[in-house]
Amino acid sequence: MGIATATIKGFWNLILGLFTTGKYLPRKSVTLQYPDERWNMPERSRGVVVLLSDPQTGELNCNACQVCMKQCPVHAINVDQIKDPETKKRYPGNFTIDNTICCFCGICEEVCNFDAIKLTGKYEFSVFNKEELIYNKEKLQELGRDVKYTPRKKKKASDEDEKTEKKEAKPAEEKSETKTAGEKTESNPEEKDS
Amino acid sequence: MTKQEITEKFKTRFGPDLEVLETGQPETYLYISESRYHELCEFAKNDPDLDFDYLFNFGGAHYPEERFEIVLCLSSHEKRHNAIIKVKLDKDNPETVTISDVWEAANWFEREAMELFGIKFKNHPDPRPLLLVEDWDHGYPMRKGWTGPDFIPMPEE
Amino acid sequence: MESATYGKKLREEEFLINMGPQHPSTHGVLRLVLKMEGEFIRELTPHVGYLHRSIEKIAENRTYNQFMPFTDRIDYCASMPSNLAFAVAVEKLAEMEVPERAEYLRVIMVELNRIASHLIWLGTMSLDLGAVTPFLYAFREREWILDLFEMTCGQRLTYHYIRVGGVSRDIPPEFEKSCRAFIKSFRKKVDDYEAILTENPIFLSRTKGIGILPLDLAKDLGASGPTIRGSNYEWDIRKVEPYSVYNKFDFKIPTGKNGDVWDRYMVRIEEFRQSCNIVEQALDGLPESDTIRAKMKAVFRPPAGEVFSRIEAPRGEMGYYIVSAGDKKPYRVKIRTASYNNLQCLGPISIGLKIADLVAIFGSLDVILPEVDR
Amino acid sequence: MLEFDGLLLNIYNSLSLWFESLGVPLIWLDLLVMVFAGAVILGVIAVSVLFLVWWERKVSAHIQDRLGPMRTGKHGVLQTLADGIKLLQKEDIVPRVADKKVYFWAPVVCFVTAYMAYIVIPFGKGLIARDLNIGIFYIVAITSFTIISLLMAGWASNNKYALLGGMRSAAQIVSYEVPLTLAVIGAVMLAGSLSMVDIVKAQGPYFWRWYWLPQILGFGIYFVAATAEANRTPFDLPEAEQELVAGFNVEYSGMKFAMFFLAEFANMFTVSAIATTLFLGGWQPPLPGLSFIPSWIWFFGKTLFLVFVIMWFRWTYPRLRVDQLMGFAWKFLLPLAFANLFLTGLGVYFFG
Repeated sequence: MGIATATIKGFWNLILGLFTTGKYLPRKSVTLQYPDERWNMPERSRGVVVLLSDPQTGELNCNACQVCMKQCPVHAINVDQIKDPETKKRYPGNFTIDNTICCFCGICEEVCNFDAIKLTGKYEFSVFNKEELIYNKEKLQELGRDVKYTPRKKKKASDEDEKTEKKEAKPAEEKSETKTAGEKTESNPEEKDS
Repeated sequence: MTKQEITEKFKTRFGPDLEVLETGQPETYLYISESRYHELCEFAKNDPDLDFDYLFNFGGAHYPEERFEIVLCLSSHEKRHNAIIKVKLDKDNPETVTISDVWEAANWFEREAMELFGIKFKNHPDPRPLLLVEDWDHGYPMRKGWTGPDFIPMPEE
Repeated sequence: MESATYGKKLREEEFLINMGPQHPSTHGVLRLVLKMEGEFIRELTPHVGYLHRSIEKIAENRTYNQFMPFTDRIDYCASMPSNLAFAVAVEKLAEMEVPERAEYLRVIMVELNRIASHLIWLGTMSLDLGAVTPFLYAFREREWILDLFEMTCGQRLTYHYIRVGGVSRDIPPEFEKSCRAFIKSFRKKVDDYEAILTENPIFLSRTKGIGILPLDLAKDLGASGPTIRGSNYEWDIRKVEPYSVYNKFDFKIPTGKNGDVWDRYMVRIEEFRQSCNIVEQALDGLPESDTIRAKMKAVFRPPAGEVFSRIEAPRGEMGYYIVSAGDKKPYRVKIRTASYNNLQCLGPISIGLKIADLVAIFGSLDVILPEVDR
Repeated sequence: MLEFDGLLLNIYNSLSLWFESLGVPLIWLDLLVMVFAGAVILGVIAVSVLFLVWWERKVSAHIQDRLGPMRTGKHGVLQTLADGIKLLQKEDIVPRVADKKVYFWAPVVCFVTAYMAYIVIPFGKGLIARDLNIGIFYIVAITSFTIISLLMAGWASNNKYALLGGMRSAAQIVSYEVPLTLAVIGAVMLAGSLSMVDIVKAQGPYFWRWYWLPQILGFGIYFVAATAEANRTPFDLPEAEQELVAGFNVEYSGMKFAMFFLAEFANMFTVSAIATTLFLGGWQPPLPGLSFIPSWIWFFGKTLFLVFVIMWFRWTYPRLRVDQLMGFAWKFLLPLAFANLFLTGLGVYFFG
């Protein structure tokens, strides 16, 4: 009798499998038709790195402290520091990010004290020539032109100069408060189940 | 067994060849002389109180001025205690015996240490390279001070 | 072509077959040299190292914080546990207190990542056995988990979320609702997977009694995680040496009976449910607090010394042995990964079986190659 | 209105009258008709395969909560055509160590056998290329040729994976041929004829009189064995993707690969069409009142339903192992098929 019950049980389970897959047959698809439809990137997305500019003046926030360059785990960032002899202000002479080796870890954004660098939700940056992936200052500024950000507290101007290494500390806490990853996030995932 | 008990157990058996390392860690740290290394491994595995049947981790380390080291992280499935056994090896010609006859798991670990550190394991059943490319000829990459193609050491400040 | 002479005995020979590095079912770049006699495997030699990136050497040339993104790449299907393993080791070394909220967040993320990792395993294993649909179903559910991760830390694969001393960011406000909804729907999905596979006679015949891993061998080879639990041994670091806040949660350690492919399958299926329980408990008990990362000096220098620590990653135990010279970068990092030892089980248990069984066994061991090669 | 039955016969009759009046021997007309039928069948195969490939992709996609091809044409209906054109353009690679002649002929043999089987399939009332009086016997004979082509492909590629795939397919198809034939015999005994048309006619237009009911066992055996014959999951061992990469056709590229692909889908259609003919009443409507719908629509509807079930199998089940596959054929299906044959014989003797 064992064989008969086993056969019937096996047969039943085969049918059950068919029903399970058949159940999904009439359901709505969960995929997106990519180039036509796109998903909203969450606020915190870590994509292409850009340089932020002051919305009023249009100048780069970066003062070439080189913290990001030193902290970058893959040495993808290269910054030249230029000091204006008159105003004593520092600014980046050349700022390149090598996107071929950038690992989008977000450390540069975290260590930056001046809201100068940010990882954005951009993810399409394929090119035909590898060299085009090395972004220079102009390109980074251009990309960061319309990126919205919440400026953090201004530091005392005197602080800024020596603050090369001391950053690191104020990493996450401040940011999570300022950036309320609100509306822009994923379309409600619950809908997918229906 | 507690840390003290494990240390005592090893000490009574190996006495002078053993050097206990005082660390703040909850695990036992021991140095054993190279000559009694294999014996200690067998003892650690077969002694019913110690019962280290699980070679959890095994690796080399290089201290260029002093020595090579191999480090065994042992664990016991039944007794649920751990110990770290370390062996000092000669700095110029690191050589020891294999323990893959004690724990089968040591086989690949030793192969790895062999090609990355250049530590020789006598009587190893299968001394082929494991991770590096077949025609690797740039020395032993995990040794301190090693340089090779495309290797960028961290900039010192 | 010369025709065979009549009456001449046909030549029989064992032949070598090179499975991988490019083969659909080697899950990456494993190369197996098989000595075959017809369909039977007589000898099996794994060749690894195609993904060797010398992460241990990289670690010696990076600060502790800089090395964190590299841990993502050790096991890229389960980056959160890889992060956690390193963070736990460094915290043990530096005797650091982690804020409780961060610990809870870590548990939530790691358990969600365990589900995601097991989903990849489920998909690829059923794909290896010829069932394509569970693969797509598994990735459908995994997508939701990745959405959760993305809204928290901004990445879908290499999270770099768990840091030394805590986590990088707090969860966004909508996380909890979405996460609970996911857990609720996922429990039903697990039943679906079971309906397709568990009792299916074809699946049973392919997995029951195949690739039996004896407990002695598993212990000797250092197998861990679901591989050793499938061989009927209750061994889970979350229970044995509770790290983080795992001692506060109530969960079971599923074990198999015989150690065959089916047992390892059932262990992981059951772990889906247990992980769901843990995530729900962690969400319930999530303490309200603003600190999610311990205060650290600007340049983090742990005291000189050495440390040994391990956690339960989805594939088994992931452990670190770190030697610190009191410098800002580690002196030596030895990474112990679960797949490294689990892969060694493949040879002994698949000799004498067929090539189709090898594929099933390899799928059930859930080996991921970047973890082996590091 | 949409029936071709009388129409084709009328055309043939008037043509034969015209040929007679011209004094041309009728053999030429028959030859002409044959060529015409051959061309039409080629068209049917091409269209049905194009459709089936698209349909398979759609079925799999929707089972898996996807959409499948969506770009070429509405819902991607032209996707297969685009793929076919792409395959046509592809470089035809022949491995240096391959046995060139055999390598070349294997896909041809494979496709020709699949093609030849279509000749005796009654697509509708009067829509049959050649109503052989040994129709079903002919099909059983012809489909066996597939083994040779797969074996040829596996051997000639000079690739170990391909060889394993070829050997597996030979073993598999030979084994499943036996229960398949025995299951077919059950229906043949009930109908008392080997002609496909006669078998259909013997079943009559009432769906409970079709042979699936008295031959429920035979139908099941036939369907399982046919799935194996068509190399479909759970019996797709010869091309087991995850074990043998692609099995016998691993070295094939371009149009040769397309021919194997074409043949696979053509075979799937053939086995479903035979199942429809033998067990589901062929072109006949389930009730006489429904005969206002043209017969070929009934035929294609039933066949496509069976094809859908085969596809459904594929996207649900894992694959069997090679020894289990053989064991299943010889230890389970074969005794069952004999039992079925015996019961049918008893039934025919007592009630027939």
